[in-house]
Amino acid sequence: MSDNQVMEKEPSNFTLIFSMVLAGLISGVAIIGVYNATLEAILANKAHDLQQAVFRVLPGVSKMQKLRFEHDKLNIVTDTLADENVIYAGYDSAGKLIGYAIPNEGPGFQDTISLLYGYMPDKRKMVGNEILDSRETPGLGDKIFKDLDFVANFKDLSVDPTIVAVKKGKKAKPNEIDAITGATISSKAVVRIMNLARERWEKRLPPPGGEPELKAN
Amino acid sequence: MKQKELDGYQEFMKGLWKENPTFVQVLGMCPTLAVTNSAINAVVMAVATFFVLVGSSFLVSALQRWIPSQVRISLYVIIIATFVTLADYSLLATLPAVHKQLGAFIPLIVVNCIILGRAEAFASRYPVKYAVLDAAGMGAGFFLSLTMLGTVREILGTGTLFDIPLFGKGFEPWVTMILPPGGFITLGLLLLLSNWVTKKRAEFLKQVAAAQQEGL
Amino acid sequence: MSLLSSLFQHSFSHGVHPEGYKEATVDLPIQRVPFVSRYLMPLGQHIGVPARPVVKVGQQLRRGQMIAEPGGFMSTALHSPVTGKVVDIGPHRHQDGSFKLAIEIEADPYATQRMEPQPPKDWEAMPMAEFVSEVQRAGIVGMGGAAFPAHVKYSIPDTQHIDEVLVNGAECEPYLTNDHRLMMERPEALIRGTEILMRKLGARRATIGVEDNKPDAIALLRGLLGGTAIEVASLPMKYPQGAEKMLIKAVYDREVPAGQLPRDLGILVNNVGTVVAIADWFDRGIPLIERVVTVSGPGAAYPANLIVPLGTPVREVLRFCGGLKEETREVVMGGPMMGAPTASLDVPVLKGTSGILAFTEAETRTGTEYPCIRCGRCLEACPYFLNPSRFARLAKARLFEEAKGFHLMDCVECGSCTFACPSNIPIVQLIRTAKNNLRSRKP
Amino acid sequence: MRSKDPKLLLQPAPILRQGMTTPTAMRDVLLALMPALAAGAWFFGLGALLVVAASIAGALAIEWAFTPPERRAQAIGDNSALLTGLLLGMTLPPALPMWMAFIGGMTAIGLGKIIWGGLGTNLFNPALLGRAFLLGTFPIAMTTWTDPGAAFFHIPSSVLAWPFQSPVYDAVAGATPLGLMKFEYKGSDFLNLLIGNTGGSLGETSGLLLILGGLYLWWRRDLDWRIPAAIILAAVLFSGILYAVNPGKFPGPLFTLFAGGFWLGTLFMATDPVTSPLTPRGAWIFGLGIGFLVVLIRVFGGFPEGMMYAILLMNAATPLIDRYTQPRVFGRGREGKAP
Amino acid sequence: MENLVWIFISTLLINNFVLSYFLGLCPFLGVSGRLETSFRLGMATSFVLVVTAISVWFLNTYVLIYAPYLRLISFIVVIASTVQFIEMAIKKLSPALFKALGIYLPLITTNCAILGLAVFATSRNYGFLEGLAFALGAGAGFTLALVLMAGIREEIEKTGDIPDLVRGTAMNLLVAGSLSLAFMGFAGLFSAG
Repeated sequence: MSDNQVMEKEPSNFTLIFSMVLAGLISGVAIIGVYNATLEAILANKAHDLQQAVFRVLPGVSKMQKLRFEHDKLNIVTDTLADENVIYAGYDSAGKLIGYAIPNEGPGFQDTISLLYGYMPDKRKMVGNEILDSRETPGLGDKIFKDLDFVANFKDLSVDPTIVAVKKGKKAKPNEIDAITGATISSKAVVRIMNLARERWEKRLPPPGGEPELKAN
Repeated sequence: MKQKELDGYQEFMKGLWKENPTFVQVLGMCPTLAVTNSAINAVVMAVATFFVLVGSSFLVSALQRWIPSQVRISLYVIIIATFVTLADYSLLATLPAVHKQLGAFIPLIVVNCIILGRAEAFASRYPVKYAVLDAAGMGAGFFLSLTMLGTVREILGTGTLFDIPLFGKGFEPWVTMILPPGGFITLGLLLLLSNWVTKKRAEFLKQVAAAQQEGL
Repeated sequence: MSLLSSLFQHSFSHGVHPEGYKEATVDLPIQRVPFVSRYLMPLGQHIGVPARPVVKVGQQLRRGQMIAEPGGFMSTALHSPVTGKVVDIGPHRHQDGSFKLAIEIEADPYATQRMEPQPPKDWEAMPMAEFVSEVQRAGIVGMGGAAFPAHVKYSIPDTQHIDEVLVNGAECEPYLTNDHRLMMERPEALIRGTEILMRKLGARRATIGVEDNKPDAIALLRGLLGGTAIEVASLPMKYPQGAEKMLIKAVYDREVPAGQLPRDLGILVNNVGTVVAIADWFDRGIPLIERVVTVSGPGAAYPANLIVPLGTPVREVLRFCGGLKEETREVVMGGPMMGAPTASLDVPVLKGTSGILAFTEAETRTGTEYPCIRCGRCLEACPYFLNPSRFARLAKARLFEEAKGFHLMDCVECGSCTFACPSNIPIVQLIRTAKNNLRSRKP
Repeated sequence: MRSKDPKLLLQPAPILRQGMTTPTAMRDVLLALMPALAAGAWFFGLGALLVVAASIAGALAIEWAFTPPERRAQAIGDNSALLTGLLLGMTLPPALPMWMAFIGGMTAIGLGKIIWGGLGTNLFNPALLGRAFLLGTFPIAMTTWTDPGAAFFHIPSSVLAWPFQSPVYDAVAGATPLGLMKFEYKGSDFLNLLIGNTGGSLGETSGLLLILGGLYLWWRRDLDWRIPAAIILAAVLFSGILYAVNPGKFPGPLFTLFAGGFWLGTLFMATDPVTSPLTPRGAWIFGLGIGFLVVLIRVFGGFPEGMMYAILLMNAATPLIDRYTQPRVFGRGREGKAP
Repeated sequence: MENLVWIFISTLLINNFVLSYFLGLCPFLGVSGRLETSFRLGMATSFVLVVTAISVWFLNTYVLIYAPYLRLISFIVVIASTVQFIEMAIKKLSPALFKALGIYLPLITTNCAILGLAVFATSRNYGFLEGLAFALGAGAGFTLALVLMAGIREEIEKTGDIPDLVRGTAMNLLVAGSLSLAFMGFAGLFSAG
C-alpha cells in the first residue's frame, strides 16, 4: 500500500473477515436500496412494453391476461418470468376473448429471434406479429420488422396447414407470405419460429369458440 | 505521506491522450467494440463506465487506510460490482430502450480492466482528490475513444449520427461497420492512425529540438 | 524417353531437372594441359585437417614426390605435380578469397616431367590397415567435388562390413562431363579400381550408377563387365543424383538414416575419379597429382575436357583452351549447382575441382529478388524433404535455433531449392549462413 | 581472348535457375483468366468490364499510395495487385456500382496485403477478403444479380451510380443457379451452367473456360494440383452423400461443381500459393476442408454460395496446417527423429 | 436436442464469443502470441466456463429468484471462488496439469467471457442442459478463435514483414477483423432447415 507503511503488522483473520463482511453489508444495503427504488419503474416499463406489444399484434384488444400452460391446463399467472409455456390472452372491452399473443424464439440468420404474434383461434388466422429481439443483419435481415410489406404479411394469414414463405410477389394462397428479397433466410426463420409455436399450442388451446378454463393460482 | 508531486491537471489530462485507456493501454476492449455500433450506445456505455470508475476510485481512495491488502482485490471487486449494479438498475428504470440495446454489456463493466486497474494502480495509493481526477481523466479518455468509435461506425454504418440522417436518402450504408468485423477493423485503423500521429509528433518534436540546438 | 524411363527406373524422390548443357564437351576426348611454370598446392585441399609440409623452400622436387604428409587421420598427403623446386611456403589467395597456407612450386623448364614406371603393389597381401594408410599416402580424396579423404571411408570398424561397393558415375551437375569422359576413356582402370575395392573390403557386389544421359558409357561398361560381379545401373536423369545418399536411394531404394553413414548400411560409395585414382596408385604407383577437369559454360571460348596437374592456375587452364569470352561475368569452380565462384583466376585447380565454368550475365541472374510467395517449389525440389522456404524465412529473421528444430543441419546444400525458386531468393546462401552461425555458436 | 580479367561476380551457386519467375507466374494467371473474363463480358456486356476495371483501379491505387516510392516500380510491376484486382472484379455481380468495386479493390489490397507487409506476407486471400468486406458492407448490392444476354453496349445505370449513393437497378433482378437451388429447390440447365449463360458473378459463370485456364496453369506448373483435386473430391463426396439421402432437397455433385464460383475459387483462389499451405499433405487437408465447407455453407448455411468463406476460413487455418504437416525428412521417422 | 445442438454450433461458429460478441478479448489480444499457450488457456477457460455455467444455473434456479438484485455480485463472487477452487484442486490432484495451466487460471477471473456467459445464460433463461451446451460452445469457440489467432500471429510475428506502424495491437485487431469477416460465412447455419 502506501510507501511509508513499511512496518504494517499482519492483520488478524478476524479483521479480514470483518472487513469483507462489512463491505458485503454496505454493498448489499446500497444495492437493495437502489433495487427497491427502481423496481417499480422497471416493472412498469416492462409491463407497459409487453402490453403495447400484445395490443399491437392483437387489434381490438384492450385487456390482457398472462397464462401459463402447467399441469395440462392453462393457468393465470402474475409473475414476470417468461418461458415457452407462457401465452397472453387478449380480451376486448366487453371482456370477450379475441385471441392470443404467442411468444416464441428460435435461431435466425445471425442469432436468436424472439417474436410475439397474435392469433385468432376462431378464424384460424394470424393477425399481427412483432419481433421482440433479434440481431439480424442491419439493412437486410432486420427487414423482418422494418419492411412494412413484410410485416403486413402477418395481418391476415391463414395458419392451415402451415405458414409457407414464397419468393416475393409469388404469394397466392392465404397461408403464404412474401419472403424478403435478399433476406430469405431471415424470412424463413420467422416462419419457422411461428410454425413451431403454432404446433406447440395447437392442442393446448381450447377449441375455436371456446374460452380457456381459467383458474387463478 | 511522502508522495510524488502531483499535478491535478496533469493527472486528468494524461487519460485523454498520453495514457488513453483504449488507444494506448488497450484495456476494456470488450465494451469498446461491443457497444460502439451506434454513437448513443457508446455514449451511454461510456457514461456508465465513467460513473463506476469515478465512484469506485473515490471509495477505494477514501477507504485505503482501512482496506487490508490481503483482501483488497476482492473488496475492490465488490465495490465495483455494487456501482455497476446501481448503474444497471438506474439505466433500466430510466432508459429502457438503450438498456435493451446494451443488454448484457452493462454488467460486464465489472470486468473492465480499466476500473480495477485504476483502483489498484492509482486510487489505492493517492489522496482522494487526485484519485478522482485520475479516474475522471481515464473515464473521459474512455468516453472520447468510445464516442469516436461509435461516431465513425454509426456514420458509415447507417449514415446517421445519434439517429439523425446526415447524407440524405440516397446514401448507401456500410453495413459491416456496425457488425463485429467493422468494430475490429475500425478500432484497428484508429489505432493505426494514433500510432501514426504519435510517430509524426515524435519526429516533429525531434525536429524542433534539433532546430533549437541549431539556433543556440 | 526420359518420361518412360523415369516410370520404370528407380530414383529418389523430389529433386530438380536442370538442363544438362553437356553437349558442348560430351564428345571431346580428354586432352592433357601442358606444364606451366608455377604451381600452387594449398595444404587444405580436402575436408579435414590440412596436410603438413615435408619440404623446405628451395628444395628440389621430383614429379610425384610427397611434399606434405597427412596432418592427422582426417587428412591426406600432397604430392608435387611437377618436377621443379619449392619457391615459397606461405599464405596464398584461396578460391573463396581468403588466404591459406600453400606450397608454391616452380617447374623445372628443362625437366621431362616423365614418371618412372613403378611395379604394381601387392594390395591383396596387404593387411587392411596398411591398405588404408597407402591410400592416405597417395593423397586420394573424393573426386566428385567434396574432397573427402578416401582412406577414411575405407577404415571400416570391426563391427561393420561392406556388402556393396557403389561407384558414383551419375554426374548430375549440368555442364560437367569429366566423369563421363573418364568412364569412356579409362573403363579398364575404373573396373580395376572397383575390383580392388571390392576385394579389399570383402564386398559381394559392386554397382556403377550412371545417369541415362550417358548411354554410350553405360553400353561400353556393360560390354566390358558381362559376367562379372559388377553391374551398371542406369538411372533416370535428376539432380542431385550424385549426392551419396540420393544415389543409394536410387540404386538400392534404401534410405540412409539421418546422422548415419552409408557404411552403416554396408555400402561404400566412391566417385568414378576416386576409383580410377585407386587403380592408378596400386597398379602404376601414381599418386593423386592430376585430375580431369571440364572447362565449359557459355563464357568459355573453347570448352574442353582436360587432364590438369593439380596446382595449375585457373588462368593457365583457361589460356590453354582459348580463354574467356568478353561477356563472361562469373567463373565457377566445380558444377553450376554446388560449385563456388572464384574472385581471381590465379587460384589453382585443386583435388576437388571437377570443372571450371564461365558464365555470362544471362545465367548469373543478378535480377530482382521478389518476395517469397510460398509457392512450395522448393519443398518439391528438396531431396531431403526439408522446408527450405521456412529456413529462408527463419534465417532472414535470424531465428537460427528454431530452424535447427526443423532439421536445418540435415541440409546438404545441393541448391535444388534455390534452383527452383521463382522469386530468385538465395535460399542456400541463407541456409549456409544459418548453419555457419549455429556451428560457430558451439563451444 | 580478352587481355584483362573480367570483373568477376561472386554470386554463389547454384548459378542455374529454372525459367519461371514470380511476375511471369502472375502473368500466367492473368492470361488464364482471360477466356472466362471474355465470356463474362460476352454474357453481361460492357458494364461488367467497367466493374472489373474499377476493382483493378482500386487495387492499383492503394498499392501505389501505400508503397514507399523506391519500391513502387517493383510492387506494381510484379502484377500481383493487378491480379488481385482482376480476381476480385470477376467475383462481383455484373451490375455492381463501380464505386463499390473500387472500394472493394482498395480493401482487398489495403486490408489484405499492405498491412501485412506486401506480397507474400498475407495470410488471407486479398481478393476474397475484399469481396467478404463488400458482401458484409453492401449486402443488397452484392446479392443483386442480372440475367445474362443484355445488349453488349448497354451499361446498367446501377454500374454508374454516384459514389456513396445507393444504386438504382434498371432491370428486373435475376437469380443465380445457387439461389434458385437454395431458396426454391430448382435446378438449372446443365449446358448453360457449363458455358456460363447463367446469373452470377461476372467472371465465375463459365466453368468450362475456367477449367481451361486451370489446365493452362497446371501445364505451366503454376498450380498445385493437389488443392483442386482435394476440393473436388471433398465437394463431390459430401454433396453426393447428401444427394443420395434426399435428391429432392439437396443438389447433386455435378450441380455443386458447376454452379456459382466453384471453379474460380477452386482453380484461382484456393490455389493462391501465398495463402495456401506449403506442404503437400497440408495442401490435401486445405483442399478437403474447403470442399467440405463449401457444401456445408451452400446447403445448410445462410448464404447460397460458400466458396469465398470456405477459402477464407481455411486461409485462417493455413499456419496451423503448415505447422502440423511438415514433411517427413529424408532419413528420419515421422517424428523427425533419426532412427 | 436440436435446440442444444444449435446453441452449441451458434456459440461456436455463428456467434463466436470472441469474434462476434467481443468477449474474452483481453486474452485473445494479449495471450495469443504462442500457439501452445493459447491452446492451454483455451482449455482452461473452457473448463471454467462449464463449471460456471453449472454454478450459474444453480444460483439462478435456487437463489436468485428470491434476490435478483444480487445477481451480478453473486456471479462475480462465484466465478472468483470457482477459479480459486479449481486452482487448488488441480494443484492437489494433478501437479503436471497445474504446471501447464496454473498461471492462466488467475487470468481467467478477469476474462469477461466468463461473466459474459453467466449474464447471457441468465438473460436467455437457459436451462441446465442449454447452459451446458452454451458453455461448451463458448469454450470451444474461444479456443478455436484463440488457436487460429495464435497460429497466424506466430507466423507473422516471427518471420513476417509487418510494417512497424501496424505491428502490435493494431495488426491483431485487423487480423481479428479479417477472421470475423471469414466467420460471417457461418451466419444462418442450420437455421433455415
